[in-house]
Amino acid sequence: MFTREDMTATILSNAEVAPCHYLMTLAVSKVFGQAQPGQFVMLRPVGRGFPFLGRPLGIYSLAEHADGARIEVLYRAAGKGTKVISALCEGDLIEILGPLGNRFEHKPGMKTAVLVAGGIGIAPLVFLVERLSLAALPERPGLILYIGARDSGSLLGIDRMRAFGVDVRVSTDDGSAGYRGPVTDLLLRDMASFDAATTEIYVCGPNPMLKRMSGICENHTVPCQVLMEERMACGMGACLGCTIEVRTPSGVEYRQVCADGPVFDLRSIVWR
Amino acid sequence: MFTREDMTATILSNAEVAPCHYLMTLAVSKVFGQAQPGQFVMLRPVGRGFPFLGRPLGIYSLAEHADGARIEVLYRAAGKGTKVISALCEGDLIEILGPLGNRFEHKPGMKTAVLVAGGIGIAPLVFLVERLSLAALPERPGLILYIGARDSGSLLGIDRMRAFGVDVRVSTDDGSAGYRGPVTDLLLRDMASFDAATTEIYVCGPNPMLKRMSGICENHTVPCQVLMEERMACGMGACLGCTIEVRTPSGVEYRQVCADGPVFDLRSIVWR
Amino acid sequence: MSANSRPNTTVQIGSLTLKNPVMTASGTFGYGEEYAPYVDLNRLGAVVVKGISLEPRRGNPPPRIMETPGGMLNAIGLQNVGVKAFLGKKLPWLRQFDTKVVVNIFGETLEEYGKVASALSGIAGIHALEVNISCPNVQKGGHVFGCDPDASREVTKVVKAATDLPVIVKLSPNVSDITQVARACEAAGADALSLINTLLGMSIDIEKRIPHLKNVTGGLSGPVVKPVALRMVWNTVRAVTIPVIGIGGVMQADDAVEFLIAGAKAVQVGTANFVNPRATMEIIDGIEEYLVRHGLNDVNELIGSLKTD
Amino acid sequence: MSANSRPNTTVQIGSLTLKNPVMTASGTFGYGEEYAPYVDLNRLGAVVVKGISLEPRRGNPPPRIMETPGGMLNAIGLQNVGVKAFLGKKLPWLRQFDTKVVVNIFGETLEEYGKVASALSGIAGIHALEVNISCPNVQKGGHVFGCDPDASREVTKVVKAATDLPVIVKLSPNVSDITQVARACEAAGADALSLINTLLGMSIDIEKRIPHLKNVTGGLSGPVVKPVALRMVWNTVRAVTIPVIGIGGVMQADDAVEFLIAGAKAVQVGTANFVNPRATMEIIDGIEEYLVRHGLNDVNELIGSLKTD
Ligand SMILES: Cc1cc2nc3c(=O)[nH]c(=O)nc-3n(C[C@H](O)[C@H](O)[C@H](O)COP(=O)(O)OP(=O)(O)OC[C@H]3O[C@@H](n4cnc5c(N)ncnc54)[C@H](O)[C@@H]3O)c2cc1C
Ligand SMILES: Cc1cc2nc3c(=O)[nH]c(=O)nc-3n(C[C@H](O)[C@H](O)[C@H](O)COP(=O)(O)OP(=O)(O)OC[C@H]3O[C@@H](n4cnc5c(N)ncnc54)[C@H](O)[C@@H]3O)c2cc1C
Ligand SMILES: Cc1cc2nc3c(=O)[nH]c(=O)nc-3n(C[C@H](O)[C@H](O)[C@H](O)COP(=O)(O)O)c2cc1C
Ligand SMILES: Cc1cc2nc3c(=O)[nH]c(=O)nc-3n(C[C@H](O)[C@H](O)[C@H](O)COP(=O)(O)O)c2cc1C
Ligand code: FES
Ligand code: FES
Repeated sequence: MFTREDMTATILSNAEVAPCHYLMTLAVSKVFGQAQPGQFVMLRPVGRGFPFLGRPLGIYSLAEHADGARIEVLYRAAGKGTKVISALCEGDLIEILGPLGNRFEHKPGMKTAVLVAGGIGIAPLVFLVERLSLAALPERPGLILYIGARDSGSLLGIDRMRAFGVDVRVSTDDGSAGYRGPVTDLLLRDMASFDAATTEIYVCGPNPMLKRMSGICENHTVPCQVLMEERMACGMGACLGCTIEVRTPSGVEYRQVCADGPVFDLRSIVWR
Repeated sequence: MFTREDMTATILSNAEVAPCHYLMTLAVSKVFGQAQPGQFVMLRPVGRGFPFLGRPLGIYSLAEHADGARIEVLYRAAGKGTKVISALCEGDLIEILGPLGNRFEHKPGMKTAVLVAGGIGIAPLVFLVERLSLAALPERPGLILYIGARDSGSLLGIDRMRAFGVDVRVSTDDGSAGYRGPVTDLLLRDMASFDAATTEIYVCGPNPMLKRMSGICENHTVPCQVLMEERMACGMGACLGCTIEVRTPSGVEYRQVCADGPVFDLRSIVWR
Repeated sequence: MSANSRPNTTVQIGSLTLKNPVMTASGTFGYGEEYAPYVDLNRLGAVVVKGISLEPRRGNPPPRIMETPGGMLNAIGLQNVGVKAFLGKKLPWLRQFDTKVVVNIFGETLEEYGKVASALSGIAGIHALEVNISCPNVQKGGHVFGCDPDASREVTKVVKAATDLPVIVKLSPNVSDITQVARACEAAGADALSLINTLLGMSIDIEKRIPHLKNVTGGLSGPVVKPVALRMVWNTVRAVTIPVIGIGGVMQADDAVEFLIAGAKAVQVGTANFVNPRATMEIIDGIEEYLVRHGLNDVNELIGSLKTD
Repeated sequence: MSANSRPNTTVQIGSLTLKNPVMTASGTFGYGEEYAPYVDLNRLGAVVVKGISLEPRRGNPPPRIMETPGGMLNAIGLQNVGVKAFLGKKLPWLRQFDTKVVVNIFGETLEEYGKVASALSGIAGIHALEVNISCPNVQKGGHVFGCDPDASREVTKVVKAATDLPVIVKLSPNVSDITQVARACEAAGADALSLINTLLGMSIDIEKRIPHLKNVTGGLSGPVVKPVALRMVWNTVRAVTIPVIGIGGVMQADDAVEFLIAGAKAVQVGTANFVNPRATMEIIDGIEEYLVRHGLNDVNELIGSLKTD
């Protein structure tokens, strides 16, 4: 059973790594040692009126040690709540729930992992790649990252990806780095070259990009997993607040992003 | 007209000077240069849900300089709000309203000022003494402080009082310093020696002590001013929230502590 | 809109023209004088003064207020100086400003409502009356006028008959269906509606086991009531054709904009004045900035612009 | 009280005995399973499960929730698995715990309320029914049962007739006078009352000018509603003789103690579970500590101990 200690983290660092983007390192309890790529945590500053609800953030990296674990989250100060979180300092305590949600999957025979990230969407994919590079696979899979961002300054996590031997393909909205235009254009060019039987696509990014991805997937058969986002209260399937619509054999049904996801088959998503 | 700047202070220091007691130094705007003994400020941490309302705190000291002023407040972390304030750090901004309220008065012919403080009640009296020692009086008044506290550790402001040449008489509940028992006992012994025409008594402390003081005043004629406390919202006479009952020629009436006070003639107070 | 032309912020509350949609809420701005050091009253859309009754009232015994999470409770008990002192001592000071003065009135009987209304009519410097119907009717076992559509209609009729001033009826949120009361007041001739007044609440000192307020219960106000107020404004604007003024938890410009988008023609700023005496000034500036940022020439384009399906 | 003897925390809700006055609030604790990693269900006074209807319900389209200052809005739309799946899939798991299971039920017609109630009766592991009357009556133009004393009485009668289980009627706060509804339910045979359900609220995305909730309006919960809930509990305990359960913004032990002092025989913990899954455990411990600190041998000495004059 989780204890108070499991629900409290100490901030080891919380630095601005790009305009409005922060990297936070947290000392957490042993229970986070089981965290898997795609899973997330709910973070909430201690003893303030605001934010009232926790904020869901994906796990960017995990390191276990003798008496606990250490996780990193890479996040954008998107609104009022994450701004408050970004103002917290080394040594501050923060309430944490997790690890929450399901995980990115891969079939034993996977030969190529294609990662598609939009902006801050890179965060959970870095953790995935770290684990894939350690995974017990017949042969080490080829790793290709397609990453898009507003400008070169907003390109995050690339160095780590390269360190894991990932082949990185960059696009920016303003052309300040790599291809100028949506990252999905870059991917589309190469789609035909991927073998649906041995390739897995992992996507994380803003909704417009995800919608373009589902357009691409209509004309291809490569399996594609997406990390979905929705407003959350409990993070554990109790409040039924974080609902999305998915296609199932028995018709369109509601799913909870926190409990049934956040990772879904991109082709099953019904976009609003 | 007050500006945003006049309503924002920078915390220069906020140190625990005794268990649960804090001394906060604030860099404030020029408008606080007019502050008078007995007046108070409303303090509220910036950009948090809690505390929602400002907390009224008396002015402990004031120093003007070229481009602004500096005030000190001496306060007890009495409840949730002041606890949050006590956790603020050097460099933090805090919302401030003031100077608010009326002031301690003294007649031109005053020869002796008798100060009666209970615990943290010392705070506004230190500012008063500082000003009295500078006041344009025919002769420098004799200054006597009767101060009571729970124990020797909770006796605050005494050194400053002595530095102003105040004759300090101490009492504690546990006898760990000076007389053991209520400070009003100490005062009562000397009451007869005070000349009502040239003496002024100034009182600040917890309600039980104030009630004992009014008992003493019934049998003596020395003028007595008291600093009253009541819950406040606006601090400027608009919400009519900080009401107390006072006796007036036209019968018992309500007064607002923030606007008509906080300083009142102790003999006029109707105690609940 | 050319870069340097400022958007129009003038709004119309029936025959009452406000230079901008920001008013002060009754009981939270005194009689204006208290806030003169912080606020340029000339910039306000309107000043709504503390509720006035025929005779002066002492109000409730203390303690009268208590902070709650994100708000406050008050049981002031409608303490006020009475019509005579208001006209003699308070109004003359307010007359010097180029703003609209709205006098909030109340009574304990229908007759009293009528008398206060007529006593305030035909007097220079008073531009409208706001009728607080959240008061107990002493002739009806202390039942609150504003909680009953019929009683609300009666009060509105009496006040309308007693004055030629625009009449704004201020609704209570402590009702099952605020649109019923709203329609009743509209039918009785109200020129506009303002809502909400405070939500009835309570809080307890668990160490002493006594209520924090001597009056036991009090009115809840502040940010906490905004979602309820916004919902009631949204319901009301679609139930009546007269202008609706939004009140409840307006702390900053964003809150005001929410009410305007929901369909309120103006807002009133209440508890915010206590925690930030310059709140009204900052809200007026913030609304204008919002209009410019969104390329709107006129605040009236914003009012009622909520998109739903 | 000897130093090491622990105070009694057992309370009686009609014929229902709770080992302590802390229950979970419907819809905020799932079917219990979700919180098993955080909460020892054996320690709970009772578990109130997510509202159950005769047939499964999909609920409202997203977005369904939004944070507000000091609280949250929800428009889940009463999504649930339906009676059959509840009995088949959820109840068996709950049976293993030494706690009381209260099933929260609702319907869109009187008949539906009756059918759900009887379908859940005479089944091992169900100890009481809580009737959510804050639902639109499809046969009465969608008018909410709980906002009308007569409709509330009817629902209570129908449910009482359909079951031998203790019946707790859960009241809506969106009414002019909650004591009227409370008395109507008591007269119709309710064994206990629980209050409050959520306050109707709304919030707007001012950049997109759309409501934050697809359903436009939603139910407000969390710390912000506590003063309103406490006031209604205080009014209700003095209006009826049956036990009252306090709900609304119970985040920590102090909040629970406030409700008990006001006269509630038990409390339900709702939104608090979302921000602190261990809230119920900490509240149970905190209440006991309060009793010890104040030298009380029995929580029943605390219940209704508010001093007023
Ligand atoms: C499973 C999951 C993983 C995520 N991982 C990351 C990550 O690694 N890095 C990162 O920067 N962001 C991530 N997000 C998005 C992040 O949760 C939001 O940016 C954040 O909640 C915004 O909160 P706010 O207070 O700044 O914004 P506000 O607009 O002030 O928030 C208002 C409310 O809406 C919610 N909300 C707003 N935007 C989102 C969103 N996109 N998703 C979910 N809730 C939202 C907030 O949580 C809050 O409850 C993730 C979201 C989910 C669901
Ligand atoms: C004019 C004036 C001058 C004061 N000067 C000082 C000072 O110099 N040093 C000092 O330590 N204290 C001073 N006080 C008392 C101080 O304001 C309270 O201790 C403080 O407000 C407690 O807030 P809290 O959040 O810690 O307590 P809580 O109990 O959490 O506060 C709850 C509410 O009650 C109000 N409240 C509680 N106690 C008091 C009180 N005694 N007076 C007024 N409001 C209260 C709070 O402001 C808040 O609104 C002064 C009070 C007044 C009215
Ligand atoms: C201290 C106080 C006094 C009030 N007095 C009155 C009053 O005299 N007449 C009235 O109609 N409303 C009165 N109100 C209600 C406010 O005008 C307003 O309707 C309510 O506070 C909600 O707005 P807010 O959340 O912005 O404060 C008072 C509110 C407060 C907090
Ligand atoms: C997400 C959510 C779902 C809810 N679902 C139900 C429900 O199905 N049935 C019901 O009677 N009340 C439901 N409620 C109301 C709660 O049980 C409770 O009455 C209310 O939230 C106030 O308590 P709180 O402030 O502690 O949350 C729900 C509340 C929330 C926040
Ligand atoms: S956040 Fe509560 S169910 Fe997903
Ligand atoms: S605090 Fe508002 S009148 Fe004194």
